[in-house]
Amino acid sequence: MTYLAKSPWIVHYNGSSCNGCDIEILAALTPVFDVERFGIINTGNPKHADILLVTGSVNSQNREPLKNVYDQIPDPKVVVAIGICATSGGIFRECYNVYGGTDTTIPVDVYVPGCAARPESIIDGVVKALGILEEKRKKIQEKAGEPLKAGGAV
Amino acid sequence: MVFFEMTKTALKSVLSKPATILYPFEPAKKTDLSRGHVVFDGSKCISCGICMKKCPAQAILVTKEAKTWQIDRFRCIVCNSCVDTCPAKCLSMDTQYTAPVSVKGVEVFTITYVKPVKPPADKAGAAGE
Amino acid sequence: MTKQIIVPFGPQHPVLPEPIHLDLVLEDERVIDAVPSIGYIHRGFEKLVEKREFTEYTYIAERTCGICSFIHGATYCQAIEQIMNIEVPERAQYLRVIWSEYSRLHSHLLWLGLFADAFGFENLFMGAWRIRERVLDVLEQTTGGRVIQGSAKIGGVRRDISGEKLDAMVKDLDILDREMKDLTTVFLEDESVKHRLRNVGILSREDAYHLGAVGPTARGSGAAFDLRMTGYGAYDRLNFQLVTDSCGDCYSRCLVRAKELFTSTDLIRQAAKKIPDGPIDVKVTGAPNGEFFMRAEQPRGELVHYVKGNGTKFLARSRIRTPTLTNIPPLVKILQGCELADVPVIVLSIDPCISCTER
Amino acid sequence: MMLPPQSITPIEVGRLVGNVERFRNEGYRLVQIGCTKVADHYEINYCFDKDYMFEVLRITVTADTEVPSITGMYWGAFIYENEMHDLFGIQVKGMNIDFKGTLIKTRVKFPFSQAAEKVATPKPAPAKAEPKKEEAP
Repeated sequence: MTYLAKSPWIVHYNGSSCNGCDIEILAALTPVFDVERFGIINTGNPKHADILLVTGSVNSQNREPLKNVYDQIPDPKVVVAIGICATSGGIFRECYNVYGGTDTTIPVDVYVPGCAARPESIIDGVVKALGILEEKRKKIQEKAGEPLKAGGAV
Repeated sequence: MVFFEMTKTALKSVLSKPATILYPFEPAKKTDLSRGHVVFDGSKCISCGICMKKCPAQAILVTKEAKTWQIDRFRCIVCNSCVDTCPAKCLSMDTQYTAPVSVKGVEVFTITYVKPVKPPADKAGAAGE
Repeated sequence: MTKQIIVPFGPQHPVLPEPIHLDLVLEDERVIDAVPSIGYIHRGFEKLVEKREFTEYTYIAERTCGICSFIHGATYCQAIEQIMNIEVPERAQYLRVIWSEYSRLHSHLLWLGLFADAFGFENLFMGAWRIRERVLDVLEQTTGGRVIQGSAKIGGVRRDISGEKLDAMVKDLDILDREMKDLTTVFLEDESVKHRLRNVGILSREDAYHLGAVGPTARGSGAAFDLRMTGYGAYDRLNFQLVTDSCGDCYSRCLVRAKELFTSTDLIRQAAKKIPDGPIDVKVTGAPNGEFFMRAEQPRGELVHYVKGNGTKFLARSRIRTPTLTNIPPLVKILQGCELADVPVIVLSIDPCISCTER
Repeated sequence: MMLPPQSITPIEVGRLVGNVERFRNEGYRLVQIGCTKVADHYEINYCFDKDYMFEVLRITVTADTEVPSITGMYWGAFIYENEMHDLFGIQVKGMNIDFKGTLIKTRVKFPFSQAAEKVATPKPAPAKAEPKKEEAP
């Protein structure tokens, strides 16, 4: 069954998360939720990815690595902040080592709330991100002056 | 024996229902107790502010003067603490989780509760905490 | 002499579920030394006790780790209860055992899956995680949360399980047992899996004990201790056998965890049978004044919650010593002398939970 | 069920190594080393266990006291001693693996030995963002 015209690949970055959201992302990949039926593959390499999933808040140690991963993803790219910690710093917001949500470091396109975010919620967020990804792709193509091709290579 | 085992597994997989839930085309798994999001009933709130004090994530802000109750869904950890401690039972937990969004914001609700003239004693006590 | 090179491993590595960084000193393909560096997930929330009342800190203690959330919450609550001399109702203690054991099932199944993934057995990974959903369903039906249960509370528990639900859960355990039997058979008897795990990453009993290994890492080396044996909560009224193995390699650690799954289901059955009726919590008034080291058995081993109260609503100190932190020195010892290709499997064999470790 | 109360043995810094050696010889295992700041001094707890017998040694030190390392007896203690140094600024002498303050890198140096106000990130104003939607119940 195909649900989408494209197969978006995701890369997952674990900020300072408690593992709750991470294992829910993994759970979304496994049989019961199985996002691979959308053609979504969790890749370890940011250069292969379209969507960056971030879990956990940003702290002083992982700020640079996060920026680094973000910079390596080719345009167009979408960032999805998963869970309360990634959206706003959450319950750990006031800790001395925490800067806050993902948006303090890199631009975020979709916020998925929940503590921990449910797999369904994560699927919703990724589906929403796909719409944004498509818009961004169109913008880039228009800028480059290329004629729009439906379903063309990203 | 190995072959027999394998056939058994294969048959089981063919005959059983797929494990996958075809979300979003099928409804999400949910139970009666699932913690989704906090629902506020403005007609019962006595503006005591206990939910604000007991919120470990400081997601709730109650302003007595402006008569508003606001919640930041992007701070709320859905722990049920406010629902448990609310003396007026104006908060409840809904099983539907908050949908993902592109722009963060807070939700503001108006408190419409009017203090009844009679009996005033016990309500005032609860609000004073 | 062969030239030594240093290979950085992690923090963001495709085979690692979590950021841990190791500097591996190599001579050809052999690891001579490993230097861990942690702190990628350090949040410093132990410091939050100064800003949150001790009752609300329960929610933070629960979020130490998303895998064994309930046990963290319950252990913190027990520490406070010990200081404040609160007698927790019987029913609540049994409920805590039930949820703790479900958490253990959930954690061990998760680990078996990840471990299978680390040695490249994708099918087994998916199988383990499919079974795990069964456990998560029960946790959600009874507590309201899939991974963060949030049902521990100082003085008891926040939710009750009805009699019918308990019966249904026990019935469900039979199916779970059967599925887990099929799954663990592959782990323990498949030739290729054995080939990959036998004699890899050997930790002797002596080393395990004195380097501070805990939980399955220690029990896989024959060091038989399990904090559940001290009988905290309702564990003193339940019967169970320690699972140990003497080889101390990756296979032994896998075996211990695989067999513990059945200990857990057995404990749940016993608890469901013996659970008395009654209240599930007591009212807590006042503030803790004193200190206590509460030790409990987490899926990964011994967990210590040290709580020091000063008579106010805000605690003076909370220290969480998680099992992975103390399992790091044994890990470093195991890695010395292994082959580079075995590093992912060995790292996973101690079941690292980095977010616990760094708090 | 109430667990038995725990005994904590306060000892002098100078007698630490000797005491730890005794535990090691008796076959105890090291459970943890933890530090607590109390007013202007630090309490360091060394916990040991043997057959579920739990023993705690406590030394009380000031910020500039050098604490001897026990890694000679318990090789694995380096992780706690480095952590103690990174979070509290306690100087530990003679560790087998000395990370020199790089085990846990924090934004604030020695966060746990500072007063709460200094460490605190500025408290964000409680949700003052523009109201997104107005809902009357």
